Amino acid sequence: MKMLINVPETVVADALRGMAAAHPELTVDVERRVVVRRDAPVAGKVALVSGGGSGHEPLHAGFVGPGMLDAACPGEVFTSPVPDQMVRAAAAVDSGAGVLFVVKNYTGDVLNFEMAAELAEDEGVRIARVLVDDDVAVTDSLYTAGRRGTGATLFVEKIAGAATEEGAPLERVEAVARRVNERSRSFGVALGACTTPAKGSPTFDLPPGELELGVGIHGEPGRERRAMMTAREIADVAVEAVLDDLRPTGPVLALVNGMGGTPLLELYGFHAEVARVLGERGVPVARALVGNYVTSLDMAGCSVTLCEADEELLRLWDAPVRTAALRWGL
Amino acid sequence: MKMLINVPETVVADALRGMAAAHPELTVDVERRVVVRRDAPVAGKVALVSGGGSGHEPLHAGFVGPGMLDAACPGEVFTSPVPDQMVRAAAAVDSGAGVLFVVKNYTGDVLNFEMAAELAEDEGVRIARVLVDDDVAVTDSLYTAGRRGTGATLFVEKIAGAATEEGAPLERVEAVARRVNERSRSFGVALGACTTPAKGSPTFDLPPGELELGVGIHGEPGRERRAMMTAREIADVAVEAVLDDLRPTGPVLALVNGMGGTPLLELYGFHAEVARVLGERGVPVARALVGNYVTSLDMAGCSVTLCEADEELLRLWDAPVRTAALRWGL
Amino acid sequence: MTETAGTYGTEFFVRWLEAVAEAVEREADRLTELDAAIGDADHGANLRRGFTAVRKALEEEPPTAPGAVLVAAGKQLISTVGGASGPLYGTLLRRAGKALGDDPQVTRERFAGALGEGVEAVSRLGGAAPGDKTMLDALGPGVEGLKVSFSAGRDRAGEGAAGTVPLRARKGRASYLGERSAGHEDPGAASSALLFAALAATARAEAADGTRTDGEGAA
Amino acid sequence: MTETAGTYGTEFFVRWLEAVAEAVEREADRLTELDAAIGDADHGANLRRGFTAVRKALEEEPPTAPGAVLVAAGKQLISTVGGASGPLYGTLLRRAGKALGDDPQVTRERFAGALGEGVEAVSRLGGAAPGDKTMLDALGPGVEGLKVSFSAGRDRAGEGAAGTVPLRARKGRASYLGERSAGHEDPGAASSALLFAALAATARAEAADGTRTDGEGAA
Ligand SMILES: Nc1ncnc2c1ncn2[C@@H]1O[C@H](COP(=O)(O)OP(=O)(O)O)[C@@H](O)[C@H]1O
Ligand SMILES: Nc1ncnc2c1ncn2[C@@H]1O[C@H](COP(=O)(O)OP(=O)(O)O)[C@@H](O)[C@H]1O
Ligand SMILES: [Mg+2]
Ligand SMILES: [Mg+2]
Ligand SMILES: [Mg+2]
Ligand SMILES: [Mg+2]
Repeated sequence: MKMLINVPETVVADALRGMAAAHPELTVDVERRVVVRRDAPVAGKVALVSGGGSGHEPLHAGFVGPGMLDAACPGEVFTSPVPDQMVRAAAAVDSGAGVLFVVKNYTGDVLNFEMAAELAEDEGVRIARVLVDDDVAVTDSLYTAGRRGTGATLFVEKIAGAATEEGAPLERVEAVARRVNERSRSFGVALGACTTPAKGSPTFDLPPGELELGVGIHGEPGRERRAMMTAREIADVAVEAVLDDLRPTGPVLALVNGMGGTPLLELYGFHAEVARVLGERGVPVARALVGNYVTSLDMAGCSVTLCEADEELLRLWDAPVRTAALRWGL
Repeated sequence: MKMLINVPETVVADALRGMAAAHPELTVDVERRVVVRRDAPVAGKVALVSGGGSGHEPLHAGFVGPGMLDAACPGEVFTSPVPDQMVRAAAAVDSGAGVLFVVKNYTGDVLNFEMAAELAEDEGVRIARVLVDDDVAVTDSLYTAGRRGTGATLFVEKIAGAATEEGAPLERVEAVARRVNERSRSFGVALGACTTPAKGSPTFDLPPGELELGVGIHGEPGRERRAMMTAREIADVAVEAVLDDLRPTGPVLALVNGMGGTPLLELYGFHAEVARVLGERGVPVARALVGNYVTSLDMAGCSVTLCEADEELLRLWDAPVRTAALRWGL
Repeated sequence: MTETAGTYGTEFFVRWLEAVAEAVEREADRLTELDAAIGDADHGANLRRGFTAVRKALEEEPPTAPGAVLVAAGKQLISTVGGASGPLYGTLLRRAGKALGDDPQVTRERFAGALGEGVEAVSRLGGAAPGDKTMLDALGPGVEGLKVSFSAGRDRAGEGAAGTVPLRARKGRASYLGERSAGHEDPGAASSALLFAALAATARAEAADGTRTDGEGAA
Repeated sequence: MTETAGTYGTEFFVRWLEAVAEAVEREADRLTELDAAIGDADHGANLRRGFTAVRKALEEEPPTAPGAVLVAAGKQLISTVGGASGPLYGTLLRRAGKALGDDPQVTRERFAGALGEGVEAVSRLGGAAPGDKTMLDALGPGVEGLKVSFSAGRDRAGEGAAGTVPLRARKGRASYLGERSAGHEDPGAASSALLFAALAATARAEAADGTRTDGEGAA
């Protein structure tokens, strides 16, 4: 697989240089790998900080800005960032109102954010933490590291970000973030593997005529390999997997997310099938978002994330946001 | 190559159903393949209509909305739309102030829009037309169908759209659109071919270790095949090809565009190199946009488009826009 | 319907277009492959979509004269194909149909003349000339051959299509490839050859039916 | 620096970590391949980045006691590796280093005890137990072996790593695969085995230098 890169070792630094050049509204510390909204710290506002391995763009740095994240800490490709990054980010964005870390549930992210929280608290920053674990493909949490954090991260960051802009105190922001996570579930499908710069070839072998059900966003194989399916069939499987776990009683936010290598044309066609299943199951869609938001490099495939909405969550979802990748109302 | 589709024959209709489901702010006629902003016709406003083959999403339907297109006409994948679509679109959006067709310079698009213009004029709609032909890889226009329309289409549609919102009459909108096109040039590179639903396999064979320079956005091979290059080297070639033709004397708008299959991480890294070359050549970047905007299905690769800006063009570029894929200030 | 020896009526033209539709169906993948090499891999799908619509339209509203058959078919192609080939083939048939007027029966020579007007219209619309590696390189020779016989039309069109292989394209998408377009048959020329092959086959079948006396059946 | 027979000083631990860095460099692709099979294809790159930083730090600011060497190395790993293995290996070394205090010379047995504390800290931090198919499955046996001899440490760690092949992962990314994680060696266990192999090799080289008298050189 060919990549549009210089050398694998500088991929993340190069991308940060590019972000710095493209987005004057962000402060990008290329050396230390911290992306901060330019006007941080915002007086009196709780700050939202996230981060994780690179390769999921626009997540997280593409979501830094008014109404969403105050800072993002990109790690190496598919490797969680190191504590120093989060400590530095927290120091840069804390106005005194405290910082919420949004952490996707992977061992590496959990451990590194945990160490960072300790160090930041030593420096006098109040830290709260929310774990995102929405992926229903990982079921048996007794025998696993627990459900993975995937598409719901976008919902958590958008909605918690809106809460910080409304002036909610740290505990409230944390509670809202946790509520979003608890009400969100995802399921992912791969039609092809992705290629990491370090490995330079696809992370797994997926023969023509087969797909992987229940994949995450790190190029790992899924829970099950099946004969290739139509968009209609994939939507049936993915949406039912999510609904069987979530059992929403009201309208949902829907994210039909591309893994990076699937054309938008196909994603919209897939969304039509997702909307159809939801209609058949009597689940109203309050808001829908279709696009490449939580990606896995150039992986072909998609995921479906549903979040059971309520009035407060919808209001916060609709609130203005201005970031590189998500923008409305501002 | 596996695709997230039902059957090749319904790909475009399926995507339009998905757009209809995801975007209540658009009126989507799935049967007749016309996407119109819901509040059209806007009284007294010149209307902007574009269209072209599908497979370039978000272009064009993703650019329908206040500040940009009034309607888009998606054809089959890589096949220009038929005149009936543009006639219907023009009728739906014309407020009496006339309609500007934005046409990418491909034989099929030119012929079909030409026929549509005749038919629409027969129905009493004033039609003007601007051809976008920005691709410097097609040089010898005596021996070709002329330069292709690629990335500059986004600049033309955004800026002309802003002009229509300001109340400019048809002639002025047409003149602005033409000016944007005349001041814009692009160059595209493929690291891999794309797979069309109709063919089901890559449109050309690109061995590992090689790339294609000077490609368009329809899966056609480029002008030249070369040994694989680094992002740095590709930026040198692409930017110099554009600058040698454009020779800007002032600041530029820069679009670093992904072809669909290249991760955003890599695109930002590439943008860093583009910004570097421009710096070395003394060309200031007034505004930059990085992302997948004018794509070629799942093609791996990128293009660089530069538009020599002036005060008016910058003002119109910065004017509010609210579409599925491009949004700011609204 | 009575038929005059050496002339062709509505039915014949309908059968011809049905034969084209079948040929396009059969050859769609090859046409798309040819287009993949120097274009955008859609020519087969484009024409299949178009001629399926043509067939359906002719069944649903059967025209009553050869000219009307061609005009209806041309309109369908314009309304359903898109791309470069839609307006071009649509114009070819519409123009040829208009040239035939309302005549219920036309001779081969008359049809060749009408098709020649269609080819000229295609050339004007697309701005291409012979040798530019387009459908014109099969259409032009095909019409010349048709003046002699159906089978000559088929042969000359086929030779014309084959003759596009070494050419460098100057029109359409293939022109973007410059020198790299040489060495491949032009997809539009290949489909034009199918038009003439289907025409010869239709005439031959007609002759075999015993309704023809102009010897085409043996060609 | 004077060395007491049967004890190991600052230099020894620096040489050990250099040997680990070399082994990681050499085996990085294999570690990444193992991680590609059941994880996310970065373990080799992660450790290479980490141990390159360790080596640089030890060169630039040479610590003056075995414990300080390990603490400095652990901090570097935490600050540069990321992922799961960064905090875990970082904690392993920091904790072992702290257990050694400021002592300028330590025995193998003492080091095994300190490393044992490190392994416990790793287990607490990551919540994994033996048999979960993680680095612990090599670290635990490795420490047990080390209590006997350097070479036993190497052998037991290697066996532990090999023993992860049939296991089903219950921690880390590999656990997402469920049953499909069985049949592959755990990358972290494989790298842990490298740690003990490098330790045995360092001890052997030391013995060959004639500075050692505890017979490890022959193991
Ligand atoms: N200007 C032109 N004049 C005549 N024929 C043309 C012209 N441009 C293209 N063609 C024909 O159209 C064919 C391509 O048709 P098709 O693939 O259906 O459309 P598109 O090129 O828009 O994808 C070419 O092979 C060529 O024969
Ligand atoms: N909870 C845990 N306890 C102990 N070791 C673990 C745990 N989780 C993962 N590991 C180890 O970490 C290794 C993976 O490290 P690495 O690939 O560098 O990090 P990541 O999994 O974040 O990509 C696994 O092979 C396993 O040995
Ligand atoms: Mg990792
Ligand atoms: Mg086409
Ligand atoms: Mg074509
Ligand atoms: Mg890993």
